[in-house]
Amino acid sequence: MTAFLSSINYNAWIVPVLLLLPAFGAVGLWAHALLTANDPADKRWREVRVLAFAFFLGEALLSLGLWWSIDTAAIGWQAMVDLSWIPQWGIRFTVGLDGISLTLVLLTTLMMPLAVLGSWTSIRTKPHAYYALLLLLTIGMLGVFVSLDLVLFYVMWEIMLVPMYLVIGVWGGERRLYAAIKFFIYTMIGSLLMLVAILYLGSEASRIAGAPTFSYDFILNNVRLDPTTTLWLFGAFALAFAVKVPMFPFHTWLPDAHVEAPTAGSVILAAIMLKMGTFGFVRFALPLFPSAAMNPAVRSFIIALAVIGIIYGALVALVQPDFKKLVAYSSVSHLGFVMLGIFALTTESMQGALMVNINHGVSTGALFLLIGMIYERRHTRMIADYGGIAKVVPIFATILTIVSLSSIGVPGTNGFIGEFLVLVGAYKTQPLATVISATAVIFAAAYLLWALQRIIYNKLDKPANEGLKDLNWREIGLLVPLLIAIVWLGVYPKPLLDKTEPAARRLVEYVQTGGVKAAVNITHTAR
Amino acid sequence: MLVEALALSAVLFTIGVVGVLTRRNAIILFMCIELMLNAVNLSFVALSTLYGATGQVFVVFTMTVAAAEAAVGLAIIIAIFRHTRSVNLQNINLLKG
Amino acid sequence: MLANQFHSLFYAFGFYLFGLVAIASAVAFVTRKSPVAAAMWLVNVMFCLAALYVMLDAQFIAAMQVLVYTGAIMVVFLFVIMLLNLGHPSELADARGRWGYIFATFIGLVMLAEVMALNRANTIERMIPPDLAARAAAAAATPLAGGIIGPVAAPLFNEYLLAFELTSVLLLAAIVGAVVLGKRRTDAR
Amino acid sequence: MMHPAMIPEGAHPLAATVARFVWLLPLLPLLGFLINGTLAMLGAAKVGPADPSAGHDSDDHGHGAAHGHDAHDAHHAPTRHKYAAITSLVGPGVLVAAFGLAVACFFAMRSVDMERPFLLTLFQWMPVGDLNLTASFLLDPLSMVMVLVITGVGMLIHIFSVGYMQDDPGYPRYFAYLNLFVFFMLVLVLGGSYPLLFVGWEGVGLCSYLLIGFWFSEKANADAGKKAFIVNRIGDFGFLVAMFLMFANLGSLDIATVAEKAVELPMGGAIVTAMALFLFLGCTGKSAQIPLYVRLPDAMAGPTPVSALIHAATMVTAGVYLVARSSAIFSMAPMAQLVVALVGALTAFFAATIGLKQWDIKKVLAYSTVSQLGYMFIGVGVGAYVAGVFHLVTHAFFKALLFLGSGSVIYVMHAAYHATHNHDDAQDMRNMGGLKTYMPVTFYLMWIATLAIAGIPLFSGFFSKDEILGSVFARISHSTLAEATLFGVPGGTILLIVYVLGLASALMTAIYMTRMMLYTFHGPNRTGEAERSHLTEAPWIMTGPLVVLAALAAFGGWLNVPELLSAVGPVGSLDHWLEPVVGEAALRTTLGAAPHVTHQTELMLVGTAIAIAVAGIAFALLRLKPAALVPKKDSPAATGISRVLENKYFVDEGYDAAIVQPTLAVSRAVLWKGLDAGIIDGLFVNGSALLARAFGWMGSQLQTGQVGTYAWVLLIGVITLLGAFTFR
Repeated sequence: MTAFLSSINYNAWIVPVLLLLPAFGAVGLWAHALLTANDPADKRWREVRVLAFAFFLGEALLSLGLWWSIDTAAIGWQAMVDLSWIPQWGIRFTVGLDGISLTLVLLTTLMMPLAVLGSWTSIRTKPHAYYALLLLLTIGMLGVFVSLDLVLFYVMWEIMLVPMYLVIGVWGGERRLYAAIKFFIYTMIGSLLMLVAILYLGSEASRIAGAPTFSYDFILNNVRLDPTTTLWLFGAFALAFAVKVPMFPFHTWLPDAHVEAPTAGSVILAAIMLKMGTFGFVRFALPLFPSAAMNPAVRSFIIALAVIGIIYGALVALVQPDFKKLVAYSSVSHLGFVMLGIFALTTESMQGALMVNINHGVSTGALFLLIGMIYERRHTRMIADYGGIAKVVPIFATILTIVSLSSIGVPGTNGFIGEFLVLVGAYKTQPLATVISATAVIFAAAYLLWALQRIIYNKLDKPANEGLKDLNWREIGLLVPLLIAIVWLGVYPKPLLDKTEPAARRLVEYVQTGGVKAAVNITHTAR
Repeated sequence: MLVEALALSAVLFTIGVVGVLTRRNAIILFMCIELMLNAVNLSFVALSTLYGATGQVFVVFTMTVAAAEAAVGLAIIIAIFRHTRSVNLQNINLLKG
Repeated sequence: MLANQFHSLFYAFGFYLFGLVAIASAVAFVTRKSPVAAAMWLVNVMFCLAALYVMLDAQFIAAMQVLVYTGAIMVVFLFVIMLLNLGHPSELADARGRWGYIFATFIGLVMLAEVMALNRANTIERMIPPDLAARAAAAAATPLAGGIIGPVAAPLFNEYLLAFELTSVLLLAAIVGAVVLGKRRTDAR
Repeated sequence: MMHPAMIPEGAHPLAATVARFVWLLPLLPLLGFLINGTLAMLGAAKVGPADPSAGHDSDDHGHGAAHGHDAHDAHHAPTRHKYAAITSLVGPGVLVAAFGLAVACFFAMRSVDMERPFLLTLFQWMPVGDLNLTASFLLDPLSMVMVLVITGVGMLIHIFSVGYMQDDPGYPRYFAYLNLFVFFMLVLVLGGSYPLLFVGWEGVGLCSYLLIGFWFSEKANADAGKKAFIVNRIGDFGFLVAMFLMFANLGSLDIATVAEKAVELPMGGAIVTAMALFLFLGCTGKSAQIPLYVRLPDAMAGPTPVSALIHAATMVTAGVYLVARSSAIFSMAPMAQLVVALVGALTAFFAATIGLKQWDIKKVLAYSTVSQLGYMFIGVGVGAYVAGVFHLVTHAFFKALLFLGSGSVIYVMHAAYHATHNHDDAQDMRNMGGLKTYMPVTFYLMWIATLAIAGIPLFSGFFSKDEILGSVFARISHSTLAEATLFGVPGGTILLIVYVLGLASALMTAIYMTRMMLYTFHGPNRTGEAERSHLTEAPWIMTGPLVVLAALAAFGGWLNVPELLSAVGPVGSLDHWLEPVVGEAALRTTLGAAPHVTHQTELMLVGTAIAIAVAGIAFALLRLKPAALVPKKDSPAATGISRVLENKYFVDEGYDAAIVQPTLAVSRAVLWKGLDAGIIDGLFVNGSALLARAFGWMGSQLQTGQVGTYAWVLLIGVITLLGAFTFR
């Protein structure tokens, strides 16, 4: 397979193509909208969703090659493309992949078609705009994962915001405007600080390099700042990413955004967009400011926030009447594990953190898909309105049980691997924080099983629930890949772990030694 | 005599301002503004003794402006009056924010 | 320029006389209840100013003052007052009450004080360009080509020709505005 | 699953034998689960229309619901599930095959010297940093014994279930869960590393959740299942922390390496004790000891064979197995061992007292299980691992027999009530009575089990229980435990307390078991005239396994005969069998010398044990008058002590009030409403929005539309400007 891929020089063109294909998709949809302006709405709707799905599927298939073509063991960026973008300010279009971003890119490209399939029948108003926005969203998300130029990264970071704001704002639930605006402003405030930090870094790099440059490699290898500025810059980056993670005090946008977003919106939000924050920490905050990350005060503060996030998220999820809000708060708890894993700075915990990233994407994505499906039938998200529907919709109940078990982290499913690695790895450097976070294992079981029981078990007493229809073949086909991922990653996660192992180990060593060791081993030599 | 002229212009100007602030009748308001303009003209003329006649040219201009302003202003007052039967500024607040 | 003026006592007396009368009538103008009385006092102020202009060698301006300001603008004002039958002072209890007056005058005094401070703080001396005396002398030397009007008319039609034309456009606009606003709406509004 | 590593030379002798197919053991039940699972889905599921929200037709009241409702309220003649035949073959068949393979492995193991455990690496599971975990199976005498018990007893219970659950519409789903349970139990027992053991550990918890809540349409059953899983998770939290300690301090999680490295740690040191205590916290969760035993009695909400398999024979013994498996760690931490023994004794005594006053036949057995588990923990706690495991095996036999026997009784009672549409409680002893005339076979078999559990000589219970008490007594003077102290109390006195508590609970065991037999089988029948005609013996498919179990219960003692009664059979065969696994750790506790007790003290010990058993039975026979009993619906509410015991010391209500409700209240009022919605959302987010609007409002106040105001503002601007110039 790698031979075939290198024969077509796959690495050279894949990343730009992955970024451009959605753009063409959007244009295609726009053209379709114009051409079929006067066709009956229903026909147009059916055609456009098939067209959109074709683009997303193409994107996914194209990206599969990455799994073989990217050699994550090698030092330096893979599939790198470096073009000049705005010469006057020295901003270049540099993109590249390594072990960490590979897994997240694949998660994005593979989750998008499933998200689109998930909202196959629920989105009927203005479908063209809807799918075009999802395509733009893909560009933004992929861009963030692959960009190696700080300004390019910031641009992609902002591109990602707008479509999601519109998706929530236009196709959302009742309080969608409040949720959309809150989501937008929350992230915007954070990222503005980051912009200031980027500009400062850029000026510093330009001073050293003579010519203006924002290249990530150059800054990583050459820019050495005094401790206080590093702390400030780290703080700016950390705040922007903390909002996105979301970490404890900055998380209140998540439940609203999730509850009000349409199915595909909340699936993408949960599965991919929450990973932006943690990816940002791993790619930018930690490597660029190792001394700040190793600073005991900063580190224990962030770990404390992570632990609070874990326990707080789980406890608040326990009492949510709305199932989607419950899953949203559980996301806060899961991502608290990721932050604990990252800042424990051991190879196992970092690997575990990256693993939880992927698992959370799979299991919470599946949970939201399922909620979307039952919402389409019953039009309510309140747990109290359900009850005893296992007899009426057995397939739905079985899949929901399996996915909930994966989310709880029962061994044999993917959830366990991630959390176990994080906790085992984190115990060595943060014993107390780990033990407290381990209690979240109990709360996770409590809130999810209690919700599960109130929905599918108990007496079937509400007449509205009796007429429910079970999942159709499309929905089952959509969930099967996720179930396979849950079981495969739970039983045999070795392939995925091998992919992320080199990058994670090098990152931890780099940060542990406070960046003193030649940065060369994390990226190839400065240009 | 320059200083006295300027002082006089300042006093007149102040009186004009006080008039604008206190009176509520639109027309008297306009007249106060005319008074303020005159005060300015006076200072122009006074200073033109120092700097040559350009000051006086400006006075000409201010006069034309004053005339235009008065014309339009009064037209507006008439329109308002026809509408509200009074020129008391107190109750003309359609532009309330 | 008019350097040849001699500062006789008479001149100063005249200046102060007209100054005080102007101030008194201005004060009266502000405090009158009826607009007609107020208008009359304002006319008086304008006349005093015209006199002062003459004493400051700005004869043309004085003439214009009387002609344009007093003659035209004040007449229009009076005309409008009469037209709208605002003469009777009763319904014009427009004073804002004791408190408003005091505060307004206080603000006025504050402003006055500031302006005075500006005047006295030798700003004027600093404003006077050093070569003023020379320029004044030169100007004086040249004979009064256009008579009294010359010094005013020359710049008006040389450097400020454009401005002059623009004023005509302004006046045209004002006329059109006044006519449109003043016209009684025929359609039922 | 990669093909198991090819057999390199110098490998374990077992590698050549049939034992190399050990990975097939868990695979068979997994296959059973998959087959039955698909059958269950095919039977129940009906795929929905392409467009789910098209026309919400709630008129056809989803008659599909009919096929799923449970046996309890099936009014018309119960219909057998259409795939029942296939499941009846696959379900038990898979277990029979597994048992066969297990026996084959057993004989292979007997013929080979088992110095080193046979480690079969399947594939690399988590190769991360210096924790390269491999999924490997560990076959050694200890796991062999457990495998035999699980597959043997499991097979019998599967066969019994074919009869018991035959009319249940969820028949294939039931066998799917049962097979899945056996799969996870085998993974637990064969697991080569602690995380793999943990997979089985939680998997078993999951299956108990599914099986207890099998008839999920009843809220009580679903609640019981949820409670079981969450209490299990609390135990698993302890296990997890123990694993972190191991990895952080010993650097590895493989059972073999951990055992080697643990010995190098300081004896009785903080790390080892912490490891042992956390492991024990895990065991209390799984094997229902004092703090976390509350889930077991509620677990009786599941079908009776489930209670037999999970809550008598296999799952609950996982804790005992774990302690035996990590005997190296426990032997290094005498204080922890004292804790284990003390908790075991307290649980035994405490549960026995509750058992005295229970009316539901399954609740009596449940508390008896908790009590007997206490015994096992006493055994492994004091370092007599062989005694603990021996009691585990014998307990599996007679407790399974008791549960299945009660299952037959309930089945018959239910059938009777069903026939006459009577909604009385089919599990309450007050509605039974005098069943020996209707169910003679079950009656005799249940008596054998009762005698065994009471500890009557020559029955299996006597041998195992006596050996535990004997080993406690032997270690009072000469062992590391004696020297260790717990909360300032010297080890010796604690062991004495343990011994006394053990004797007391043995007495109470005899009493409540005989009480159960009297109220169920002896005295007048209280079921009711109409139902009496329907009371018949359970079908052969159910009583067959009972007979086998009765034989095992009766002659189980033969497995490990003490030399005192060497006449009965080969002395201490189980001792020799388990010696390579637990021998070294046991010797460490008894300071190197095998625990010897003078001849007459041993005679005295055996004597007291027999006296206690006989006294208990006699006391019950004399004191209790089954004739005086009245059917449940009109029996008076209990008062005083019996009310407290009947409501199990109100422990459940206590937990609920002390822990569950406060956490819910706190998280709802303080965390969610207070902090989240209140402070963060209310104050910061919406607060800042409000602030912006407030400024906007102030600005707008300026625009009053009054010309005057504008003049003022203008003027103030002028003045400030002038001021700036003047004071510059």
